[in-house]
Amino acid sequence: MLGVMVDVSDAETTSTANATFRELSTLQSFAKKLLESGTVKMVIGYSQGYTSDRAMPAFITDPEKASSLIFDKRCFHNLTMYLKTAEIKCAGKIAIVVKGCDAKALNVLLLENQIKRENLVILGLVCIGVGDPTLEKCRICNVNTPPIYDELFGKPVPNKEWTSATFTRVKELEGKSQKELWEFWVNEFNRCIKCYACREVCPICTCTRCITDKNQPQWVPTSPHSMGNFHWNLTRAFHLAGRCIGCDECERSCPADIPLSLVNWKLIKQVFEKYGFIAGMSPDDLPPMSTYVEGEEEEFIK
Amino acid sequence: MAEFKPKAIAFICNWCTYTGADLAGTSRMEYPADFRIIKVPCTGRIDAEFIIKGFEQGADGIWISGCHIGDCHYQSGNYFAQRRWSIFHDELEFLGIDTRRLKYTWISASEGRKFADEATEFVERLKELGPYEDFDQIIPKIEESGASVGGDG
Amino acid sequence: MITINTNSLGKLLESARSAGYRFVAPVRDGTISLFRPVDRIQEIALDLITPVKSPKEYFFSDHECILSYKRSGKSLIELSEPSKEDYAPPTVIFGCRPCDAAGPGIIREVMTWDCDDKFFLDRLESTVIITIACVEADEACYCTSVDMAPDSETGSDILLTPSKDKPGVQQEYLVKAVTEKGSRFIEQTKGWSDGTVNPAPAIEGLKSSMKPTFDAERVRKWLDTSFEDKFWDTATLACISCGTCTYTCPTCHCYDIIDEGNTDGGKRLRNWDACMMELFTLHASGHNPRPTKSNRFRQRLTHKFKYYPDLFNRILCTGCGRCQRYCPTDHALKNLLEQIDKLVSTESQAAEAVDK
Amino acid sequence: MARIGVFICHCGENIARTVDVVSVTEVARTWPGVVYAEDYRFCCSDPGQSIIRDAIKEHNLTGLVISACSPKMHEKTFRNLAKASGMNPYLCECSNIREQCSWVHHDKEVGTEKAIDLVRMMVEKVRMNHPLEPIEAPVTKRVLVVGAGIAGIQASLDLAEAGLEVVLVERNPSIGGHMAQLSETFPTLDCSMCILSPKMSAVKEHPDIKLLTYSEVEKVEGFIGNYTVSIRKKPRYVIEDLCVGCNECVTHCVFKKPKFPDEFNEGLGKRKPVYIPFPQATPQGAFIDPETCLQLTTGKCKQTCVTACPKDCIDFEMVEEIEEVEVGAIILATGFGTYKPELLPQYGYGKLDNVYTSLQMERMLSSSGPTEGEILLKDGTAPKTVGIIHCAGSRDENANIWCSKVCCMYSLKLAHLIQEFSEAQVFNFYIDIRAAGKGYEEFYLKVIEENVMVLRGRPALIEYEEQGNNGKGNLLVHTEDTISGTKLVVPVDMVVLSLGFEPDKDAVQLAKTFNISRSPEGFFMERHVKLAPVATTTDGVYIVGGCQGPKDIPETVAQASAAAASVLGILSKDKLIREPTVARVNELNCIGCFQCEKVCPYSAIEHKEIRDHDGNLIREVALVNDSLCHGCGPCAAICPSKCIDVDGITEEQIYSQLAVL
Repeated sequence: MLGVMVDVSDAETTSTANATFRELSTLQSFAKKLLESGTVKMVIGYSQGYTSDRAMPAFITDPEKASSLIFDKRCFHNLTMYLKTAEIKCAGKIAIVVKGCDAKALNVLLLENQIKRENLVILGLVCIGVGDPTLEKCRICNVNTPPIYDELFGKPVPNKEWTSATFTRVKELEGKSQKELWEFWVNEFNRCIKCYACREVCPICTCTRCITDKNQPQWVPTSPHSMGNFHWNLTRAFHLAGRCIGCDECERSCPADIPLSLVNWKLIKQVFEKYGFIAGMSPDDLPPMSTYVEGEEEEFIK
Repeated sequence: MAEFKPKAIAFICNWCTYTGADLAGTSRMEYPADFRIIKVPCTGRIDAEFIIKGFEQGADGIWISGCHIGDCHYQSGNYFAQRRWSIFHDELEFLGIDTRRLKYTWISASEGRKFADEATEFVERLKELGPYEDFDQIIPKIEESGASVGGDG
Repeated sequence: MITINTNSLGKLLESARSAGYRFVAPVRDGTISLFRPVDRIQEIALDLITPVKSPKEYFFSDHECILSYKRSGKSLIELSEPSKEDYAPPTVIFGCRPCDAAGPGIIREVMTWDCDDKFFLDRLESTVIITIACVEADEACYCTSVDMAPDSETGSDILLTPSKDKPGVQQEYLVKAVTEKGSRFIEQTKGWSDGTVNPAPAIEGLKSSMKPTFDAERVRKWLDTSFEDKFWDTATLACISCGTCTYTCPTCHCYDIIDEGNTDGGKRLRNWDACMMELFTLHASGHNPRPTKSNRFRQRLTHKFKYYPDLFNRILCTGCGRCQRYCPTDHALKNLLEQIDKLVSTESQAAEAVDK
Repeated sequence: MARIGVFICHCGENIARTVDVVSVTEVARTWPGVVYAEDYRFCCSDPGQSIIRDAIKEHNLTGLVISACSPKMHEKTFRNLAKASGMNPYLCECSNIREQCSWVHHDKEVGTEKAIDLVRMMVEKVRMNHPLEPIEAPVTKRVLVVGAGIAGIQASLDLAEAGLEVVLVERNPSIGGHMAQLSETFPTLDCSMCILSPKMSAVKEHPDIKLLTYSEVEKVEGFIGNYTVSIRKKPRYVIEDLCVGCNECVTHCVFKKPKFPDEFNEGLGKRKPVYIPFPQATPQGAFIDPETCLQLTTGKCKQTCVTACPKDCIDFEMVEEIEEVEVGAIILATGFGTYKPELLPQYGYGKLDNVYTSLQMERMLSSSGPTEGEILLKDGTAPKTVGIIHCAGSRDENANIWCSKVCCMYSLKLAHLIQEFSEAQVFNFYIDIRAAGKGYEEFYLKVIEENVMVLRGRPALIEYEEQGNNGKGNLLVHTEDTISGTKLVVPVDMVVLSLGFEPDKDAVQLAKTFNISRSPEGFFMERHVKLAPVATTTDGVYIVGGCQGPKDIPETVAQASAAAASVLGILSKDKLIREPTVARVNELNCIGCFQCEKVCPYSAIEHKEIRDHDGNLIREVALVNDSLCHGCGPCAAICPSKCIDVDGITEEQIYSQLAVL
């Protein structure tokens, strides 16, 4: 029995979720079968949160509790972040519920040797967007049907292709002057309290010892002063260059409401425009920071 | 007022640009003294952290230079460096860093003249831009008590 | 007792500022609010249940210099300490809720325990806390479960009690000087009062509707015997090990001391630290006594509801609800406490049944 | 606590002129951890070194900073000194206050201020240095020599004589290179082929030399002591081991007459598709040119050569082969090209009859050449006058700026030979005569005495005169005698253009393949122009002869032997000591994402499994293979949690240098 599942099996929740996701009962019964047959030790999915209008991650080991799984517009969470935690790493074979964007993270984790495919049953959901109003990442989603799954729930929809016109939010900011950008970001980052929710919630931030926690030498100042905040937020993003899959969980988790995803999407945009690369589309694509094309030359280097 | 003397750093690779800088010396080419060289084996070794730390140490400008594409002593180090700087540069620009203070060149072991010329251009450019006041404002000062009393200090 | 109308709060601000106080109040920044120094009353936003960070940071800063050092000569170091004028200017914190106002007083226990923390105490002394009693709460609020109430006076120097039991309306606040410091402040800055009233208007709606959701004493007893309970392992899986709950908490007070500088000089800083982070207890040897989330979450809960009460006879929690409100996964103390409470009552019912 | 010694070198006046070395020393004494600081006139000298040695011992130093010339000059010297004085050599660093300070700044105040910073940065770096132990790697006792001209031949013979196996690769069907084309050699007038051919056959016969002609190096992997080289062997279509060079195939080729320009004779003669490049060709066998052979180009030929061959050695089915060899060191003797005379339209090469290149003249003078040693005009008569134009395409801003060093001497030699073997009067048009070398000036004087006319001035134009003084057409050389200052028009029957050296046409590709640099003019670049003239920046790769720059035969042979000696020095050991400045992994924090593996140019990152006591796999981490790692560092830069660091240039060493900025 799992603690988090206490008190959250009310029928009302289930019916709300059913209204938005028609395959829910199929998902629930599939999860139940996986647990009953012993194929997996645990199913990670979504359940009703403690707060009435929130959903929360659920870690189900009891087949009877599979009916508490939900999926609806409140299921923002990228559950693949739990795969890096010590508790899940030693949990044996598990099943995990993923939306398309979450599934991209799985591809990156596979590419970077962080998960073993054979230890994972991927329950892919066809997702047409979460959030109310629908989130920006969902508006430009190119993976409504996940790029990797073992079992798909929902009728596949054709995925949209990205173009450079995709990145409108980043482009709005790019139009600003250097001075305006500097003031904008210093002001935004100043609210940072170094809680590292952005890092912890990120499925791709898999380091067990983050660079900011390394103090010989201390590249990133740990203090939440302007300099420390600027440095941390810059480094956090840059380490995701060519790796960030754009789930925007960092921004959602940030208690200080810093538009972190903008920084990430700028990287996603540059990597896409310069190298035609989208992270997480396949577990075999070499990330652009780890490869090159013979003879390529950048104009800005003279 | 005394003339502004920029504080600047050059990260240069041991095989090409450092040797080129030596050649500028052997050839007695004069260039401004307002930057300090940190020798690295390869531009591929230069971490993005070095750049940020440079600014945090009060640098007005940072210069990165290595072997020409195709001439890397380690075969491909500068290719990776090139991609890293390309993306990092864009990111810095997006975050409002004054990217005119960053300079990237490829200078071979035989290009002593180019080294001296680029060094001169670099320092002249920084003199024109003046002190990097934007960044300076976020650097905590030792002399100030610096106690942040709540808020966003 | 004196009163003040919503419209006269600007006068209060001006009198405080002209008396030399920095005036700190919740300010809206995007979708959130934060306690910030304000110049004008229009900057203040009291509409959100809580600013993200509690006013704790005005007593115990998220990063503060505790000394600075400079090399003078080959092997001599010059030390200097921050001056009280710099780190503890006279300050009014306005618009606290009772849960936030209570925080500093609770931390004071530990800040004066084995030695006096001068930074904290000096600031406590130079700060006047003006609290507004609550007429609204959200699902995360649970002050009544931790010996507090929507109109608790604990920690406040002055308590403003609204006249109407409704949020977002014109109010006539009853002004009560809770402490000597509060009376002195009223004395010093008078001129903003809108009259006197006797007795106080009563706000009972929220007080009566907010029932305790767990029994803190019962939980404490369970904690005495349940260090190794497997409850911890399963109940904490959703935690992501970030510092949001501790950093927004009005009573968490752990810190880290670091040096920032180079061979020529630098500063010794005291920065907030969070027990929910994996590295919090990592030893130099590589051993970590709290390697798992369950260990860490157990520590946080037990510290607040057992160790602190054992030592200081006071729960280290004011029920402000931030840990749930800002938790990225909606996973927080309150719900674990409720689960424990339920566990205890089920167990005792079972025990009783056996006895019968 | 660090105990650092700082030495500030005056370098005579080289540093002291622009850097106030005394005050730099005084400032250094005030820094924490500096227990000893001294300035000295020449730190690299014997007395300088003994002062440093004494200080290391007396003050029990844990770090040493020598502020002097570039570390490229003397870092090794001072590290060896440290080692000899009982200190780990990697605790010693050089700060460059000469090439990068005193020589580039003229203001003493500026120079001093900068020098103080440079010394300080190095002191801070040294504070973070830790002792490193050299890495041992196995050695393959075999050498690859690329190019079998005189340079490659000499190096191969020296190495083989010393007992090493040699793989000698030549891209042409025969070895010999340019030297085989020459008639006589200056200044002694030895017959070139007479002194070369014994060496050519010695190479062929030597049991320890494996000769691969008509082959090219495709790929080089590995590092000093352990290179793996892929060699592409192009098909000769004649089985080399069987062919005895009887010439039957050539005689019976379907082409009855030689039709194609003969490369060896610089186009002066003709050859058939099947041919023996020259009489002394080694290997001596025939060879079929796939570009001109009827069978190979069209597939339709009577193959008379096949039937004519008494030993059945012609095989049109022969295909390209890739041979892999393991070697410990590489000597590049890939030679040079010559300036293209077509680029000098004013001299009319290719347009006017009787304008020849110097190499063509060498062939004409050769007794085995196309004219069997006779100097003949196009019409078959002997010239009465010959003009030799020095510096054709050399020392010219519009052509090659450099002096090719050998042209003066060979032009004088050609003048001598032409006058000796014909009736002609020779005019040499020169800019300067550069006759530096043993017996060279004497040779020049001798040639003058032989009444060769030498005229100082670069000819501007050569034109054809329909009716010359012979009653037939001749060439007019328009020039200026810069000694008398008069403009001259010299009528001659024949002109020889003395062309200079250029980098070989394949130099760019070769430099890439062997990972070495090139100088601005395109020749291969030596590690140090004075002190390491045959080494390159890639350990274990050497350059000799014309590929490094213009030079004459004795100099080429000297370089070849020098490189051979260097290689012998390396390969005489059973283990090779490698610089320990390699990457290392912090296994505790490595998460095994292997981004490092993807950016490593040397495939030096391996996977290491961490297992618990029961042998269960816990995780995988990166592991650096010391003998493959070159310490370049992209791995460290890409590692997100900074679990890879590079010894010798660690994060802390960089950080500490930044921290004193």
